[in-house]
Amino acid sequence: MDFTDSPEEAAYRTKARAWLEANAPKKPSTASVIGEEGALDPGDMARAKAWQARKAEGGYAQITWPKEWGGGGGTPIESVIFGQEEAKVGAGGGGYFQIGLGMCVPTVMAFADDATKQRFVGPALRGEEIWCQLFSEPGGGSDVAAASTRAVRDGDDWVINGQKVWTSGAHYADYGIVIVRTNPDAPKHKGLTMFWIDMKSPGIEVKPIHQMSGGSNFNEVYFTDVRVPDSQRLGAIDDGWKVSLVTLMNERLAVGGGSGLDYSTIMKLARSLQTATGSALSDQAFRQKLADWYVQSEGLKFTRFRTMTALSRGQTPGPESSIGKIIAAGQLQDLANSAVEMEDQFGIIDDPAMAPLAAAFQGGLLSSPGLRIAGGTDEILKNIIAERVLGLPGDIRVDKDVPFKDMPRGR
Amino acid sequence: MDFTDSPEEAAYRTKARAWLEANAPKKPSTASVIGEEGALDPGDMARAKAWQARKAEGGYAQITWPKEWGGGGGTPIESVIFGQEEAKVGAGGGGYFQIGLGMCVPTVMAFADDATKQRFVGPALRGEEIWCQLFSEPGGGSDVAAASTRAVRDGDDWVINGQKVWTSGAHYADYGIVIVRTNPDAPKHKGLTMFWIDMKSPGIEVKPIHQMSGGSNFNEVYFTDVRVPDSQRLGAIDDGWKVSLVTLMNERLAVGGGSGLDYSTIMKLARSLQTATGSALSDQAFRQKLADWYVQSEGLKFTRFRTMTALSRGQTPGPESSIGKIIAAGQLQDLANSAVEMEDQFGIIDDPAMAPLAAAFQGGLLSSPGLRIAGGTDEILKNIIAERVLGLPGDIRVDKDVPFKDMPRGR
Amino acid sequence: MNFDYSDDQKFLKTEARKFLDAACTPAVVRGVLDDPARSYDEPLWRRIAEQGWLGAAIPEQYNGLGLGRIELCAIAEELGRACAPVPFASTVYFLAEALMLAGSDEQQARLLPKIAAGELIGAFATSEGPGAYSEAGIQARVEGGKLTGVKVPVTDGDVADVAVVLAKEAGRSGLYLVELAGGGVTRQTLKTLDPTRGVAKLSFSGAAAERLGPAGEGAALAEAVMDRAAVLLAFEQLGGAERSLEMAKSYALERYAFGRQIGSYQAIKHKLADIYVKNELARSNAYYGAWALNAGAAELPVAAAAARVAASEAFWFASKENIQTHGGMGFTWEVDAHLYYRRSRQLALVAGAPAVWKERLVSQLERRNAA
Amino acid sequence: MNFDYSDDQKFLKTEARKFLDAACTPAVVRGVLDDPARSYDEPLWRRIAEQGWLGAAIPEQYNGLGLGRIELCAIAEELGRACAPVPFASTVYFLAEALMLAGSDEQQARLLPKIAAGELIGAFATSEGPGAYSEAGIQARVEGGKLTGVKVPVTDGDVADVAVVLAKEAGRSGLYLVELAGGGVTRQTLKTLDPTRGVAKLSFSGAAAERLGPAGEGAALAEAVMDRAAVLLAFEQLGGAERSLEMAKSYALERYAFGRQIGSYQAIKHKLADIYVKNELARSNAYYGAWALNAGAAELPVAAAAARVAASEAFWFASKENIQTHGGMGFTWEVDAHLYYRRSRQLALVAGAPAVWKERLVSQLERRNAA
Repeated sequence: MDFTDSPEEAAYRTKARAWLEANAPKKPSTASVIGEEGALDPGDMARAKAWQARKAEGGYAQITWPKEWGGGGGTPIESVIFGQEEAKVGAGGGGYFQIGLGMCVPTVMAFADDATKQRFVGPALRGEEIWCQLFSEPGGGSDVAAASTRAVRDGDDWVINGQKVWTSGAHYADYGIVIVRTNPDAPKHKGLTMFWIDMKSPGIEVKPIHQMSGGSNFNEVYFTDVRVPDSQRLGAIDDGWKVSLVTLMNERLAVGGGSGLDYSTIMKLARSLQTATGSALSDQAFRQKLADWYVQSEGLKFTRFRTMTALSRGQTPGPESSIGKIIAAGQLQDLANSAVEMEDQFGIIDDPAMAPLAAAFQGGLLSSPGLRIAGGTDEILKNIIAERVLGLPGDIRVDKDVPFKDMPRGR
Repeated sequence: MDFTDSPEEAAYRTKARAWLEANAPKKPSTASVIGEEGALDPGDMARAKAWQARKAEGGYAQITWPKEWGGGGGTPIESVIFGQEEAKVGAGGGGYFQIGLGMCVPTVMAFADDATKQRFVGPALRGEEIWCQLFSEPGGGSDVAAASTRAVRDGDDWVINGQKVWTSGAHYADYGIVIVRTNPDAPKHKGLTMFWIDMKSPGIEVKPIHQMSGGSNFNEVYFTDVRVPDSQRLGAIDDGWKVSLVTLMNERLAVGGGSGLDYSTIMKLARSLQTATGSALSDQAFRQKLADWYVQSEGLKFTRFRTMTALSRGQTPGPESSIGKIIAAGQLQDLANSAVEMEDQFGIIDDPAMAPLAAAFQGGLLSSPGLRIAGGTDEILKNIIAERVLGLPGDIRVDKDVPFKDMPRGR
Repeated sequence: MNFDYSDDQKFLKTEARKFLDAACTPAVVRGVLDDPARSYDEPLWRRIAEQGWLGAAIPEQYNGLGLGRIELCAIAEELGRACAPVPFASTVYFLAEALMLAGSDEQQARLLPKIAAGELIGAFATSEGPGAYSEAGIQARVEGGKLTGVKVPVTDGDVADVAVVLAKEAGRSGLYLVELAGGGVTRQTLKTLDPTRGVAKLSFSGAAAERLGPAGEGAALAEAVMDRAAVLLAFEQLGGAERSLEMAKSYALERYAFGRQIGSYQAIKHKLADIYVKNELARSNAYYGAWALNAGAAELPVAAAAARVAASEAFWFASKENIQTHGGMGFTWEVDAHLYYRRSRQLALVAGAPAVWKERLVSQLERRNAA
Repeated sequence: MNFDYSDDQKFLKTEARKFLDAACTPAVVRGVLDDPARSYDEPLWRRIAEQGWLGAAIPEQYNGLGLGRIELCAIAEELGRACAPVPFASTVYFLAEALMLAGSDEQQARLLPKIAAGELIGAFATSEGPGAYSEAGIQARVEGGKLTGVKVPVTDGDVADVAVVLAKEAGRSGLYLVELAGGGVTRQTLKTLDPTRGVAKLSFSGAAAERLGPAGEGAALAEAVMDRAAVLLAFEQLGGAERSLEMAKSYALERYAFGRQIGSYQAIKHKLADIYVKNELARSNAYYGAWALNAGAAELPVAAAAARVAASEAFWFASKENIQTHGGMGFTWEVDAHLYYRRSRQLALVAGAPAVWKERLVSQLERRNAA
């Protein structure tokens, strides 16, 4: 039991590091995590695209993709290793392409005709075109199959009306894949169809969502009589649910994680705060909590190492990796609030110029509720663990066989 | 907002106190809480019965019952006040009669013919005869309507076969009420019938349940070809579920509670333990927890005061009183374990002669899991709060309309 | 046993709710939230003054209504429920209570009527930087009736007319009344977690300061004022916690997932039951605090600490789990859930964080136990 | 990346499980539980010795198998899973590790082969009363090679042949080897929360004591031994925690309420998911501890503390919620759930309670941070 690379891994790491040192951008994009792109300067995307193109040349854009599609023809662990080394040099920029290359394009590759694949895979890989994924809807949330955005056949076209929500990147994406309701008379899972669309099509309107944390990392996307030729259909009519499962299956293994705030950050804060009895770090109640946070953070780190070990041994890691977000999100909220309360009355101040650590904890307090929800709520993730890992029964379903139009949906 | 009696309440309290001072037993029974009777000496029940008879004479046996049935014709708050004063003089003995007078006899009074009522109500009230309630079954647990103990008609009799469980007092009870399955072809709630039975009937066997805490406060009761005349039926055939609701509705309002272990007990322990930095009471981590326990205990106490206020104003308190057990049980487990861990290595010692506070915390550690289960698990109680207090939907039921015999029951 | 609001108090409470439902709509709260230039809603403040609430607990001789503290608690509960963006706590729970606790007849006669009339906004200034303040650490100094030093943060310090300031004179702590419009005072409005309430940094350079209460007892007086405020704040927290539960409940009933109301899933049912339990414990502890405050009982320090600890925990839990129950919508600016999340932090911090109050509670228990 | 058991280690683990499934059935555990006269199962102990497990980490020159500590961790995990009623930890994690850490060649040559052969049971004696021990508080004294004092509780002290005792000589602490069969030793068997393990009070009146390791470093050595033991105990806790989850899971699948498996209710599903998450965190921290122990890394004190804290929390939670999942049945003597509840307390206390380890963890982090 150790942390060393296998000979092959070590060799690959050396090769990757050398290439990165030779090619990594001097002034990189700062959007490395999805959702972060919102607030960045205009030049950022250009930098990210340039770096993506460079990686494509080097065969590092999609390491696990087959060579004939411009991929690296490599293994998952090689992809992880490159990611680690890329993070070290801080090349960044991945955020723009994550969803397109991780979910949308693989779906196109699996269901589109050759001409379409030839047209889109290369540009996406080289970062020339950005894709977004249009699944969630206001009435749906975690229930993707509840999509009610309608597509009605009109000659060789389909006419789409409705609304999608929580779409990241919609404001800069060139293309997207969208799941729509083509047969409301069928049960919810049996009346959906998937299309790829040009985000510049007439009738598409993108509105940013204003978050309680201040930022806007997601969008609402409105469809008004948007015409899509049937040739842009992915998979069979009314078979979109199966297609969407492929999309979600391709969801990229999250070995990253963390908000930057952890036990060491709050330890720094405590050391800087003087109480009647010395530094706040000497408070025994705080020290006990600090130990718990340390054990959680390190436990997650080493859990990721175990996942990588599985990859390194050619195994496929299971959904156990979903414990990461449950712990990280809850801990961020708890830790940020503990820090704010440790500052006592002063904790209310949210001005980076004045609050300790540039108000990082106040920021964490306001963003953590989103982390507990985005990409699956705590409750959904616990269901996933209970059902897929522990093999407990699924929740009782009342929506399987009802015609979609008759399914209770609330307002 | 204060804690004072109304003039009427004060007058009643004075009267009750005077009567208690004149009549309370010198050597009382020690079984004041249900379930405690198990381990007591043989003379204890005699003392409890004598005291119960004395209370019946004074009209204090069942204060809220009408006078014609030997009750006190009083109000719920008067019953609470008498209970408080009785507790002060430590008269005890209530445990033996709680279930009979609180649940069984009221059911008899509601559904039996006059002769039966005349026969049983008085002796039960005077403590001459003790009743038990035979509802729970091994396959059932909190699901009383899942009772599968069979009763088959045979002439004027019914023949009962099956098993009941978690029956407190079955080993000393004279009579009981039992709910049995008379129609397995009907849905579960529609095939049950209620009877009263003589616990000395041939074919009834009582076995104590050995608990992990060492004690045996409950019993298994086996029925083998037990004959019960149809005249002992309470309510209509196959209408037992409705009857049982009346029984459970009569469940006595729990204004008592607590295991004797609370913040003050663990405070005493902490004061007695010396650490490298002084007494354990000076540990800041412990002090923060202590404040939480205090706030919980006092919160519960004052919640009971609010319940009594409602009674005192002639209102009926709702199921919100069920928060008491959720908090108390969880706190006992947490507090006992914190105390045991505070004793460090020594905490493993469970010998009253050696462990601090006569091993009270070790005892609490072993009994608390039962408290979290008995009388409704934490999970059941949260459902009750969610549904009856907050008005959220009930869980989806798959067992309502299926014939009982076809209902999946596991092993 | 009479451990609840009386019928009259319930009537007052119901009327207060009706008034605030109309006068303090979410739109009013958001008016302050979305406008950095505003730190409270003046029209609402005026109307609240017209209701006589500012003088509810002020004796009639000073033009107050001369009601008890329980009535004030009932009003506080409704203000918390409405997330009211007004300097009510600073003016009534802190300044007015400080005056009634320690003010001379002259000071009371001068200031209490103005408070009752809504002509005067107050503030209470103890903190000088990050971390809980301690008497030893206080840097603000008074010499010859002139105050020098910095207080930060001061809730409503940007709009207050008079602040009660904890400072030291000849090495001993005292409370001082300072007219903020007077010379030697500069105010800097601060960005905070709860933009619906105003907060400032106050810098004093020789501002006129008039002592409130005996010399050398400033820290003790400040604690006594905080005990009173803690009870009243607990009722605001309780109101906010119950409103958060109601929001979560109604969303759980109207929102569907997988063809069912999300409120039919045990994960949501039990979450809401947990909120309910914490809220009930908070209410019971708050009632005890109200009794102790109203009766001027010796138990006040313990009762106030217990009320504050329970209410802070309940509101924090209810407000964050209300957002969680709303899912993605709960994280948006448009949904009101975050207003209560923010307010729960403001109320938990304004009189000192829960950990400080837990420590105060336990040391009180030790004292009681020793006695 | 190679952060998991190797294939060989997995094979050893599988074999160990097969062996214990047959040799350490619940009946065997209950044989000790229900008989106050027995504090371990001798036949099982002999068979474990025959497996060579007692010498797994003991060098071959002392008749051990000379395997690494990772292999010992794998065995520990299976022993914890089986709730084995044997003095394995006292003999292997404490005595053998103490000897390998601080013993002279002669001491190692004399005792390690006996341990490997199963001819010698060990014990480790630090505590003298309620509360965590401190070097300053140690009362046990050694003069002229004679030990006087009381140690309580001492796990397996009632059956051990040799105890490692923390005592003071000329005012400085040291570790001492004491033959318990020798004169000047009286043992009193104690009633404990976990009757499947033996615990005694040892009273020494001039018992022969031989120093283990340098003089004056007793407390430091004791901590170093505890660090090693903590990692191995963490694997026993992990095994128990995972067994508790399996029990809860299979009951949730076979038990029906209201016509459904109770495992179909989210209250149970999410409870078990919570157990799973804690267990995974415990496993990851335990692996890091195993690496540090096996590599003799400087990170051991931090890694050991983290492993112990995570594993203690996981086993406590899993064992108590396993009972809860079983409902009334879980509270009965007949169901095995309480065996793991009891063992979770025994393992969490035997090397000092979690709070002590959290403090050790944080002071290590401070030191690392200062360095």
